[in-house]
Amino acid sequence: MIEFPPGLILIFGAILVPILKGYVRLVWTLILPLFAFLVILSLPNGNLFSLNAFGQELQLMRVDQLSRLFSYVFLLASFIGGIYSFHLRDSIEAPASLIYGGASVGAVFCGDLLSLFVFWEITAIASVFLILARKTARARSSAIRYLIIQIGSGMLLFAGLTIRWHQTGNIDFGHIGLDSPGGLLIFLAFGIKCAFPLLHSWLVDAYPEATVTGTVILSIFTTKLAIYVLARGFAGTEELIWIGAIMASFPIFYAILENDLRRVLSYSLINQLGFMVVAIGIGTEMALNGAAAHAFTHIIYKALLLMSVGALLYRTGTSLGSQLGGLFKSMPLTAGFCMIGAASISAFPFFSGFVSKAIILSAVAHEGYFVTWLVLLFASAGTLHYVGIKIPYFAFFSSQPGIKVKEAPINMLIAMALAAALCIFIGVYPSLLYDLLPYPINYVPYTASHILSQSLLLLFSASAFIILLRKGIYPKQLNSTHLDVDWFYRKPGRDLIRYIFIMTSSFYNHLGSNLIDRFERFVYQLYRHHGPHGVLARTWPTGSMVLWVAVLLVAYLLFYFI
Amino acid sequence: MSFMQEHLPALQVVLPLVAASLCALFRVGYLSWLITLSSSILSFLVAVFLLLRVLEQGIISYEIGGWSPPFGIEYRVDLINAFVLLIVSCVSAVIVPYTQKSISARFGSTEQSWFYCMYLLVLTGLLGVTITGDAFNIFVFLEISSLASYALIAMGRDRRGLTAAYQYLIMGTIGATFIVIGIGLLWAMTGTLNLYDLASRLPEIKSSRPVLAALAFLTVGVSLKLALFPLHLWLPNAYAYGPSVASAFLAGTATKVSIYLLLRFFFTIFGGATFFTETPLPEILKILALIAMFAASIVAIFQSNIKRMLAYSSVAQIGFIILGISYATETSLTGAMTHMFNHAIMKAGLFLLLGAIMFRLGSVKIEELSGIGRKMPLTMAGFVILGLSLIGAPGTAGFISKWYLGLGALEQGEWWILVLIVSASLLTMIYIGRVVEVAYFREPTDEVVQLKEAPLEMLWPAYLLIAAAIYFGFDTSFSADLARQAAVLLVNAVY
Amino acid sequence: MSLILASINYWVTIILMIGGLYIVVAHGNMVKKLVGLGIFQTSVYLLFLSPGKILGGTAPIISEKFEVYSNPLPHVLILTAIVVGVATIALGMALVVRINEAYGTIEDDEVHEMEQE
Amino acid sequence: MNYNSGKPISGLRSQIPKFVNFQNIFYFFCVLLLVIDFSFITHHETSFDSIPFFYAAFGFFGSVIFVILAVKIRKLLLRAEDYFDD
Repeated sequence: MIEFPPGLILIFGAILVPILKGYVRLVWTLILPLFAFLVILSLPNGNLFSLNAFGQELQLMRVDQLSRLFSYVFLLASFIGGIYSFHLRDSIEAPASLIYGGASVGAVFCGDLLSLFVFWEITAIASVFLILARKTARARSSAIRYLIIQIGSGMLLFAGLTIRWHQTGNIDFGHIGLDSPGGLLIFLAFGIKCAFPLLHSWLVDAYPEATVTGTVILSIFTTKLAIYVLARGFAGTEELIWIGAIMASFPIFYAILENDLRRVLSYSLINQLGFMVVAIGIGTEMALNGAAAHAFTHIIYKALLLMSVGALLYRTGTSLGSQLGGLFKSMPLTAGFCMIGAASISAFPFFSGFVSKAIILSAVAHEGYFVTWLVLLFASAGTLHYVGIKIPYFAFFSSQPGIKVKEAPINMLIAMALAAALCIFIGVYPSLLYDLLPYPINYVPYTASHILSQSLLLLFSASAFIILLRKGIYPKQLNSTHLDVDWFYRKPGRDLIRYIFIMTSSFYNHLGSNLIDRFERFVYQLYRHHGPHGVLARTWPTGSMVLWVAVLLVAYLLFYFI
Repeated sequence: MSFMQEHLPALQVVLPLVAASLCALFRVGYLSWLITLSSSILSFLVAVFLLLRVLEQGIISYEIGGWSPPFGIEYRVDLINAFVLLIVSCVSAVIVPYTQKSISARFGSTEQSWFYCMYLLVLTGLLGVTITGDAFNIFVFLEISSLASYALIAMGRDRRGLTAAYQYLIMGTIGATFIVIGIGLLWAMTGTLNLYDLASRLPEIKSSRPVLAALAFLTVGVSLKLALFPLHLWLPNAYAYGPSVASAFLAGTATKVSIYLLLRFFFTIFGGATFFTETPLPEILKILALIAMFAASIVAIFQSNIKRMLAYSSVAQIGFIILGISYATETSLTGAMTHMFNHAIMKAGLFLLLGAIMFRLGSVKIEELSGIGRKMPLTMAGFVILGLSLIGAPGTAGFISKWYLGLGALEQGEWWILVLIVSASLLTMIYIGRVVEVAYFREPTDEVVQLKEAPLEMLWPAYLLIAAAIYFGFDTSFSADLARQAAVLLVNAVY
Repeated sequence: MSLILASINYWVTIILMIGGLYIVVAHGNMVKKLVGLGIFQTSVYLLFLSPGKILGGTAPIISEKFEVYSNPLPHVLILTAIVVGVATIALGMALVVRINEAYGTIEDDEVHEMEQE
Repeated sequence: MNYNSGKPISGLRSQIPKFVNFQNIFYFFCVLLLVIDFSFITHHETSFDSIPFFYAAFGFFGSVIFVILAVKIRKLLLRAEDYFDD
């Protein structure tokens, strides 16, 4: 048994990655999550490792069922991601993904807010490299927006935890609640990472701009880490139900309109998070089980979907729905895996999404939130449209002449196969997942009623798709931008910031000279012989500095004497 | 040995002074370097011994020439200046091994000797200002270090170094003269120049006009020396166009010593934290500090010369320190002093790394650095780590100091200051991020492709500082705890 | 009027101080700036020296004939300060010579313009 | 606005013959499920999901409304592809 924060295994292991090449690198990147997994498996529950730093006792290894579950799925996803990114030759992405994964695992085991903050920031910084590594101008500016928002979230967390520490005298990470300003700030910090409505734009802005593997890795960690911390700190917070319901419903409109399939999947990510957020808001044991289970299955099928779209992008160079199509013949395996992912996210019976989403829906219905229940049902039907049907249809089946490509590389296929197998396996044997859940559960997903109602919902929703498509009502795939909240900071906000920057810097540059200008005019009245080109108008710094000295001296004298 | 121990305070200043004259005497480049190296390391050791002795037995008072204070000049070492002595001598000792490579590449043997002579004189002056307990002595040492640093800056590669040095000279002299005027007024009112004697006599006449005028002159003079907004205009050019070694050394030490002076004048002489609550000074300082934090950071973002960018960043960081001082509580002063220490480490390290880039590439223009991360991986990796520390990323030294500064603000219930600290750190992130982005995510230019990694002699001193920046991010028992003890002394005006 | 005469030394100090600073601000010629700086520093010498002079006092050599001595301390201090001042001016002049070599002018606005290019 | 009009859906026509059988099976399943739902199964998640054909109707009409709404919303949100680029 090793009492050592398991996240650090990945973080330190990542240092070696740039040196390694080829299969050695592959083996190393696979051994690290595997080893960390075995370490966690061997750990007993409890607070196992504390560290004195910053004058605080930091709990770096709080092991319980909830943290175990999230760490397992993070490591699993890291493992699959490692296989998927085998073809990479650059020395930034692979270590960045490992550090990112390690930090996420580290964050999951944090028993206090300060160490959580540390790992929180590492995830932000490590992840931005996955976007920057795309090396396009769009990705670059998107990455900067992403980083600012992510770090901003970290800063809010930090501010919240300091205030909280100041009030309560400890920084333990337990239930937090919204009833104090510190708690509110922390809630906001978590909310940014969780892509709460209005705070979500970074996600749909940045994820589609990342590299092929980068988007897969990004989709795994940040948001699910946010789900984990929300479940820890804000379980049972009523507001979350409404936030979650909005999250589950509004992205489906964007997702159906968007052309870039990776952006579609980013919106669907928010929609799926909505289900989990609702469950956390309800906060009963069953609901929290549902949130955790859904996070687990969601990570895998969302990674699978992004991997298949990533494979398309890798082979064809585009992920735009309007330019893809008809690829079923050239990439049959990828198409098959994509459809398994699509079936999972649409929660077809016997796919992983079904067994987790059913818990959430039952929990919502059980607590009597009927409106929320209807919204979630509506969102489920929507999910089928924009992911379950739209992605496979536009990528593989709608005809598009002229694209002849090879099947995805073998490492990508293996990674997708693994994820697809898991999707089906969990769907068929849900008890495997249920045993891992934080609270005891005796939920039976496969009752005739469940299967039938879900099948009806999906089939009739699909028939609506067919009819609408035939009538031509179904929205066309357009090369376009659909406005989202980020408009506020990318148009007026950006102009405002530019304006402020220009004003500040010019104000700053001319402050000295303007003052001297005024002074010169004043002096000109007194001493005519200085002439119109008086030396006082000159901007050379010594003059203005000395003037500042005099001004400050007078100011201080006045202040002191008064 | 006991003789040595007894004369440690004098040795602290005399060692580099003698070494400086030796350099001037021999005028052989390499020999001068050896002299500089050995005397720097020795004075670092002396500073360590002094600190240990202070921790062990409290304040050390040393009478120069056997004339007893307040008539003779007294050197007095307490925890506060022992801490600063350590910062200054430590930064100097780390930088000297680095200098040989970069200086010998540019200067002939004789010029090298003069360089080292000036370097040692700066060191002498700074150590002298810190250790002395005599007000007029402060002025003399201040001018020794300033004059030598004007000469150092004028040795830059760029002709703009000359005008920068000239500006610095005018401003520095005015600043020093203001300090003398302040000291003169205090002397006229109390008849003593000994700082501690002054401190015991001043409370009776604290609100008389000459004393207040003296305070104003001292404040402005010291603000000029420490480059507090808006009196910082000399600093960017001086740091940008001087030799990299000089920038690193001055950025790490000179402003820190001026901050020490500010602390000494405000807290020791004018009676600790109570003085702060009685005057409008904290408000003025706080506003200036906040403007410095933001205005300088924003200007830094727009700089194309990275040395200039870092220089503006220094102005911003000084803002952070002054912000901590303006609260005058134990926690905030701990933050300010820790930041003094950490900033010395970080900025010196950053300038050293930039010097290495300058050495290889001949330029530190941001657009000419594209792709340099691939060609000089160690240098740029170091830059990133120190940059993170400058931003205040947790796990680095910069985080600790901002943590205490934030706490200091919170203790006063001013949580919005916390928000401002955080947003200023975000601005820091932007300008560091610009460099990182250019260095790692752009294709290398033709010049960059031919580069080699910086020579080892230049890298290891920088990495020593990087290691320190990380180490003090985790183990605060040295930096922050010592700073806290010093802060207690300052707040209660114990001397 | 008597108020002014009684503290004439301070008035002279203030005038010199302001005059010196004004020259530094107003003159673009670098040598003239240094001259201004010199005048400014001189004012400080006066500030220190004048209170040390006691009317009727003599040099502080202890003797039975005299009872009133001038304070020797300011003279010592100002001697040091003059040395510092001389060094400053000398260094400043050296810099001006070098600037003249590098830029061909010592008018600060012209130098500034050349730097902007 | 200079976005392309996108790929027409007309390509579907050529594929439909292949789908004919499949579609019939699909519709057959829909009807079969409806029958099963109506005759054998009772739902009790909430008070109103036992209304006959609740899930089928919700799925179908929900989707139709959702798509029509989305098309309406698009009019508000649609911008050229390079809208944010300078």
